[in-house]
Amino acid sequence: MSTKLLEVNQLKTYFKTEDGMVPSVNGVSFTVNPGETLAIVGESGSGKSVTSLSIMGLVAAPGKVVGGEILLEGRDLLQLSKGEMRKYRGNEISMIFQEPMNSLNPVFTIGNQISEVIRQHQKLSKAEAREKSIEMLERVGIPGASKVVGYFPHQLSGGMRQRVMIAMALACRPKLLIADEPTTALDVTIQAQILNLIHRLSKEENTGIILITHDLGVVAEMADRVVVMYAGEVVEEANVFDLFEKPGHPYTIGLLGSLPKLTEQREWLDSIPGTVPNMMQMPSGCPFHPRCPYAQEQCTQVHPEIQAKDQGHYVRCLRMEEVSV
Amino acid sequence: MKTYIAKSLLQVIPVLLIVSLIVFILVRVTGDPVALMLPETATAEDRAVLTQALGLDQPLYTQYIKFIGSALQGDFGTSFRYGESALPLVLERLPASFELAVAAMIFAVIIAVPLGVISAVKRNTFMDLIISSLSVVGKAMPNFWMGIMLILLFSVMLGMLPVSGRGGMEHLILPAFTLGVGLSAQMTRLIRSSMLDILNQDYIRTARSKGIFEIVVIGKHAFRNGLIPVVTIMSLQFTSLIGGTLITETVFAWPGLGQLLVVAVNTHDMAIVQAAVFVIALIVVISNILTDIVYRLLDPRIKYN
Amino acid sequence: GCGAPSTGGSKDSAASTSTDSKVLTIANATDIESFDPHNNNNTASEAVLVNVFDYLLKNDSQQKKVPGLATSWEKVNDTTWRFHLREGVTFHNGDPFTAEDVKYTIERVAKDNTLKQNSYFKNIKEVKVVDEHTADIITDGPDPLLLNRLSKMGAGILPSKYIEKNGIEAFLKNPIGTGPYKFSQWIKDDRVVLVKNDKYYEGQPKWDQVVFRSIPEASTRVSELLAGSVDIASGIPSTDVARIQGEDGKKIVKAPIQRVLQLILRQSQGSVTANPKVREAIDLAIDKKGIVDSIAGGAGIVTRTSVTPGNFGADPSLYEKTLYDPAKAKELLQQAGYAGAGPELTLSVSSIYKEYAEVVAAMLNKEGFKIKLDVLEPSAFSERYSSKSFKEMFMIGIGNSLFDASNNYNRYLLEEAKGETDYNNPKVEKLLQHALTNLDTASREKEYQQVQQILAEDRPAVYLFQMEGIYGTGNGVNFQPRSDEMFYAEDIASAK
Amino acid sequence: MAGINPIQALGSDPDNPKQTLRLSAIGRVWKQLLRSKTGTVGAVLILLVSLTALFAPLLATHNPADIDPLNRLKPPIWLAGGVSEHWLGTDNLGRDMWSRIVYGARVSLIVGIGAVLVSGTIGAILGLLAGFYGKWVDAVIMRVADAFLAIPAILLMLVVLAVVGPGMTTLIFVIGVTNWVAYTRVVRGEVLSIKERDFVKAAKAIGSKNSRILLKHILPNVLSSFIVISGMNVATTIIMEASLSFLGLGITPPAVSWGGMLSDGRQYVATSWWVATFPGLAITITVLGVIFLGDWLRDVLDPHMKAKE
Amino acid sequence: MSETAQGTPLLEVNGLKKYYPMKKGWFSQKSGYVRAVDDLSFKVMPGETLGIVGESGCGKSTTGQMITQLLEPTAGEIRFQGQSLSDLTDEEVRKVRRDLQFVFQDPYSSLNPRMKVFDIVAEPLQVHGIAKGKELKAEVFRLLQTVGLGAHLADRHPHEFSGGQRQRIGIARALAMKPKLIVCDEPVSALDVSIQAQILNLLKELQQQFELTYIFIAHGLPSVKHISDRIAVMYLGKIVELADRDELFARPQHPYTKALLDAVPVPDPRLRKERITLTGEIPNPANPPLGCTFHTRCPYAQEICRGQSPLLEEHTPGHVAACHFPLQKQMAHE
Ligand SMILES: Nc1ncnc2c1ncn2[C@@H]1O[C@H](COP(=O)(O)OP(=O)(O)OP(=O)(O)O)[C@@H](O)[C@H]1O
Ligand SMILES: Nc1ncnc2c1ncn2[C@@H]1O[C@H](COP(=O)(O)OP(=O)(O)OP(=O)(O)O)[C@@H](O)[C@H]1O
Ligand SMILES: [Mg+2]
Ligand SMILES: [Mg+2]
Repeated sequence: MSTKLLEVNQLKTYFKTEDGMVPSVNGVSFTVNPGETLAIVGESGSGKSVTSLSIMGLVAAPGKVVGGEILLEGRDLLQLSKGEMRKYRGNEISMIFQEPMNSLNPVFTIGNQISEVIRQHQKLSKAEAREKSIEMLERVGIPGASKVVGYFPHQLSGGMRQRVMIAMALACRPKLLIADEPTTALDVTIQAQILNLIHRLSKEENTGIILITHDLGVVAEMADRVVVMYAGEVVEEANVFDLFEKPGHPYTIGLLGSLPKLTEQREWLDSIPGTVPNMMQMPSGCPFHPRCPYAQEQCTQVHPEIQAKDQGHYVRCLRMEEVSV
Repeated sequence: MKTYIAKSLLQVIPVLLIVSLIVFILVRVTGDPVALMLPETATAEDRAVLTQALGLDQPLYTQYIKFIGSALQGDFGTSFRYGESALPLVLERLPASFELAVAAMIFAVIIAVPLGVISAVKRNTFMDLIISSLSVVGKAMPNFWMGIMLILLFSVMLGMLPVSGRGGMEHLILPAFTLGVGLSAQMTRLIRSSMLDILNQDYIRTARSKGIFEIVVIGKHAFRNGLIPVVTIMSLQFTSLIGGTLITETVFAWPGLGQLLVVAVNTHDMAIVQAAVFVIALIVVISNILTDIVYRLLDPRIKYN
Repeated sequence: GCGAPSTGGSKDSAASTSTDSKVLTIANATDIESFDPHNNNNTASEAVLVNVFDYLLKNDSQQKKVPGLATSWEKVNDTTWRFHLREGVTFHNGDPFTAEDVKYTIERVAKDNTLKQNSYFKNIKEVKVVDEHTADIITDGPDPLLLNRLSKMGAGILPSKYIEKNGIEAFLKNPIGTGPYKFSQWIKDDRVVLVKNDKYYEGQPKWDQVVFRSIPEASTRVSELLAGSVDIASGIPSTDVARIQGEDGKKIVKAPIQRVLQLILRQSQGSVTANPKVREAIDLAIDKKGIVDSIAGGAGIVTRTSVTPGNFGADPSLYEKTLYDPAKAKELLQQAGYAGAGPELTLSVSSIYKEYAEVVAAMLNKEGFKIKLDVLEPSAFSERYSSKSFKEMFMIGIGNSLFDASNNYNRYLLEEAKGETDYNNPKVEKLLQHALTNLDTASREKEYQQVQQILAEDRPAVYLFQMEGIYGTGNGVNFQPRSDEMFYAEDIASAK
Repeated sequence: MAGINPIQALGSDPDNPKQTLRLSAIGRVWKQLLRSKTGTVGAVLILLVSLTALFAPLLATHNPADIDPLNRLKPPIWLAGGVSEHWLGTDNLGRDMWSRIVYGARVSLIVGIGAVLVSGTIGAILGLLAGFYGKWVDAVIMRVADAFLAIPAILLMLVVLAVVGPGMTTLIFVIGVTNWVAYTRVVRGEVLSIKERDFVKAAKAIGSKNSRILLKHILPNVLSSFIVISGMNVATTIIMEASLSFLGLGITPPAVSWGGMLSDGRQYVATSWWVATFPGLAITITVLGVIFLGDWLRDVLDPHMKAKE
Repeated sequence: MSETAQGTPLLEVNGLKKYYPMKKGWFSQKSGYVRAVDDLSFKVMPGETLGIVGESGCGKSTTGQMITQLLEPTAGEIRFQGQSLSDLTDEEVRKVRRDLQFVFQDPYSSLNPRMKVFDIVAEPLQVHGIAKGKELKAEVFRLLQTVGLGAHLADRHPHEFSGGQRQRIGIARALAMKPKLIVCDEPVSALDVSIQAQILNLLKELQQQFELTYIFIAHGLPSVKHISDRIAVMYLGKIVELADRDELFARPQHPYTKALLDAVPVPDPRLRKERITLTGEIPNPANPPLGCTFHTRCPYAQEICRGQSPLLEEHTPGHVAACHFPLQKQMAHE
């Protein structure tokens, strides 16, 4: 047995559309160790959310996981029956969704919604579950938790709602927590509180975390390792230091370059020209080539394989050697 | 709460005024009630006498003011047909109408909820198509056809239920079911579309991510939210049921408001028409208020905006 | 459910009648209008009320006047009739029946012009109480119809003392009469429940309870009958006859009723139907027998007069006769100058007779007419009817609650016909005017028969057929329908 | 339902990128129609009914007004007693059911769709105004709507028909006038939420006039709910014509309508089921078609649906 | 106020307030107000970019919408080119709107989903009768070109675009009337970094090209810093600090500004630090705390802060802050 908590191998998730099967996640692989935080970054639409939903077994109707393995402590989640998978969800693996307002059911109280997950996976009475809910709310730093359990979501601020989501996700001490853009749309002071919270909890419980975000600042702050996705594929994987210091893929470089920084003032930001390709009309060869400053003839022909650049640093680029910051 | 209800009840006044004006004009435009009250052999002189006796020879506005004045005191005049005071005649029918309306709504809900939910969950499948078609059939199937068929089957052939009339629970089943099927058609489609919206909401995904049973996801998280638009249609349907179930009432000889009203309309029994319309207007307003309250019970957000 | 009685229309009344309480359940298409016999204008109401209120004299099943609350009567002079009242009769509340009640009753309906029966009685000037059991009724002129009036709806005797004490409102809530059955309950548009009057002057009534249910839908009435929960169902559609007859123990009984379906034709200047040839062509083009046999399901009797047997003044030579000669109809049209395009006519009809009108229109069209069918909702029809604003032709079923030809023919009096048919035949006018006040029965009858012969040629109306009432009965009862459509519970025998 | 894969039927090749280029507008609509099963079914049904109405004289075997009282209530050909001359049997006056159904399609389609247009137009306009302007405009319109809910439709219809006189136009108008409240309520509700959306503010920001905002921005966005109610209302309308016929307010014979046929057949449901059942079936088929087509139309109007389904 | 800014301001805001009546309880009686914007005053010079930052719900959008006449102020005055906007008739307001444009926070919801991009961009031109027919077509294509969208995209619907492209459509629409002032309400928050960069570059480019003036609302501090000349920090409906960009970042005076700056994650794992987070209760705008509204979360709060609300004062030239204990003396900065 490996010590790996989660191992995703060649995951493929496709959407059935008018124009046939469209790949959304196309052969994604990565691993998460216990207590480790893995960040996934990448442009909008590159398949980050779909990857996490695939792990949760929650890909909705037109979408379907069509290949690969998702091993949680060696057990392939894709082989589980619906009932077995349900026992994992909310229990072994939990997820925090992006929009806190929309992710809580507006017509039930906070307490009701947290108790629900507790009672589903543990044999507790209503009162016990309520106690546990209050305890969880306290742990995520909500003042007056015993009152808040009786509140409805709309009575809470965005930051509080997001903490409720976290409380709910952590209620059954999951081994893996997936946080999909948990702080977008929150003000930085609150963002900081929430990220600290997640970080602390993961250390205390030795929870593995997959953190999906656009904010490279957050990545720098939180992640142990980083996966960069582009057009449904992993284009780079590295530990957080390597990624920021020695990015290997032109896309990663572009991403880092387009960040405005507080510490320096530039007239123009280096943005990546063009937009993410339409999944239905994927360019031939390397999907990034139309936007890539390093692109050559071969890039339009050959689809690159991911390869090791350094130890623990993988890049999917034909011209890996030539690329530099 | 009290002030809200008081305020909403104030709505009654404009509604009643509009209603009274429309009805007053309508009833008078349609024709001469005197002609209907007298036997076929009556003479012109007889008519003139009766017209005067009823005050129908006075100018319209005088009649209207008089009418409003007495209506405020609950006096809508005397029914031509029954020769009795109109309001009690109308109120007397309300229990029967309510009983039937409530039972019909219950049947409609019993039918529509599972069908609507299933067709939403199984969207665009064969099942969905079947349910859609069924609800159209339910809607297109005239009530009388359905009623008569039910009577033939359950009362005449099987002898399980009484044929017609009002009485115990067993009398209620067939007419309520007949009406319920028609109502459920629209409700099913509404539940379907509102459930479709809801099922795409993020909180449904959240619920699923907790590993709770799918039936809880649908039955608790989705349904409670999906119910909100359904309440609107239910209140509309309920009010239309109070006065508008003529055909079913006729087929099942159900002594409700519908029969009273239609006969009154047909015989230009103004007093009854006016009293009935006033009562129904009141019910419309009350049901608006109740709908509001139910909204607030279902959706805690409404309290605050 | 609340308020509805659990007795009566119970599931198996045949069984319940045979045991302790005898219940008769009758299903009608319409409910009664009121328990006020004076303020009531439909046969269905009278059919129920005759069991509660008695008349001074009543019609037997052959429409002969027989004693009711009056044991005998005589004409005092041309305007006064004297009635000797039955003694020992009490109202349901125990009050004795006296001449005061007669005075109160008859004067009320004669004087109060808001009452629906008033027009039938307003020629009565006053009622004089001669003594406690004798009353004189005085009319404002000679009235050959007085006895007819007194034996119809509107002459039901009311308890004067009770009403004077409690008021008419209270009376209507709890009506009392002298009849064999007492009021028990009235749920409007549902049922009227009567219970037997133990003190009835002719002895114990036959039934413990009589329930009149109002079931507007014909097929529901049939179903109730088939399910055994009513004993008699009226207004059975002809198409359901076979179904009922096929059922064990269920029977169909029929009787001609007072209603004759007819087309009334306008003869005003300039209207197409002013031409007698056109009117004759209309008559000849319609296959009345065919209509009776098909649409009416055999329940009708063709006739060329609207005064049917049982009514005063009937002319049997025109009864059960009909004309049908399409070839001749065509020819007549040609003679009338409609060689190419036939005459265009509007036929107005209330929606209740729509089927018949459609058939008639089709038959007329076949012989070259161009009929525009104008189907009206019943109240709109009534209104057009009373405002006399139909075009060439309308179809109507006219009844006769007075059992007298005058009731049929007064419409052809010059004054009355104005604007409706504009029928104008001086000879008919003279005959009708004379008959109005003619107290000599024999000559009066002749006059009406003469009128009938003339009208059959003049055709201000084309008679289609006399309608028949179709009733379904269960095996618990023995019911002979009457031409006046009354349900005298006392005349309905239990078959057990 | 239909086992054909529409994409294959069109001969499209998923590997050929040219195929995925934007189709022309008509082509897109057409393709979408074929793609949606219910849309196809709906279109076929409506086409059938419309063609029937159009070619009624060719399809009918008899004159629908021809009365033959002696051959009344003949059952359809497959039942005992059926005659080959009338394959769907005859009605209470011996008229040929098939021919009447065929001719009835004309009136019923016109009345059904016409009345829905009338009530939809009135209802939508009032709903738009009430929702958009709010305040007293809203109060007045909604109180009038409440009042209309309280007034029995039959009363309204009787009056208008009495005043204007019967006829198809009147009928359309009358049914239309009595049915608008549901539209108003739904449209108003939608407008209330749409007018808070940013694109309406954006339109204001660029200086659009209210009329333009209403017509260009709000109206198109309430269309889909509008279509949903309308589909069901076609059924309501056709059946309403039946109840009106029963009261003598419907289409006057010899014109034929399904509603009229239904009400004619009412008396014979227990004994001669076909008289009411065939027009009932015809109504069902039509409404099914309208609703399915409406579902599809809603999808077409919704630019989002281009990618979905 | 600011002495660095010379000449007549393009926009001047004085004592601007927006109170939303708050309905509470079951049946919506009025019970007080949400003070979404509470007494704002500032000036914007032509060609300048004023950034507004502050936490979610502090009244940034409300301010922007009042300036562009999309919301009616409860009180206060907005002068545009020296003219008070509250004096204008509806028709005049419609005309002024040509010069005052708004770019919405959510690029998707601000585009009518049922209109084609061409119609969306063409609408202002049609409404104001600026162009017709061929001219209109040419102008729309030019605008699309300006924001970097190809003419071939013109007949698509909004949902067929990426977030960045949608935001460009919104900008193209705002540009159509050649406005003088554009209020950008968090135009990049919903976008990912590489697209944010595109939009920020575009805005800057357009500013140079058309001499635009911006009010730039955001809560992403790096982007605000990148684009703004001066920055206002809002907290609970009030401006708590306003200064030149570099001055503000270098020497924040208000503790909230400081907290914001400290909380910004730095995209460099080597500089990873335990971020200082504020504690204390986040106040409810419907029921703001007495005294300084920030005192519930302020690490430096003293007795006076709880009782007395600080005034917006100029502590160093061109740098105003509302704090009883401005930080520049106590605090060291990076
Ligand atoms: N229901 C669906 N039908 C078709 N395609 C879908 C569906 N849901 C997602 N996709 C496609 O899958 C791809 C990946 O989407 P995903 O949501 O995972 O992106 P993401 O990386 O999470 O983007 P973001 O940063 O915007 O959240 C996108 O191209 C999207 O268009
Ligand atoms: N229509 C309204 N009715 C009542 N309160 C409102 C309304 N609109 C906004 N508010 C309140 O006004 C305050 C300021 O809102 P505003 O939208 O201006 O905030 P913001 O600074 O733009 O926030 P964000 O960063 O989340 O966009 C908030 O507390 C909000 O709840
Ligand atoms: Mg995502
Ligand atoms: Mg905002």
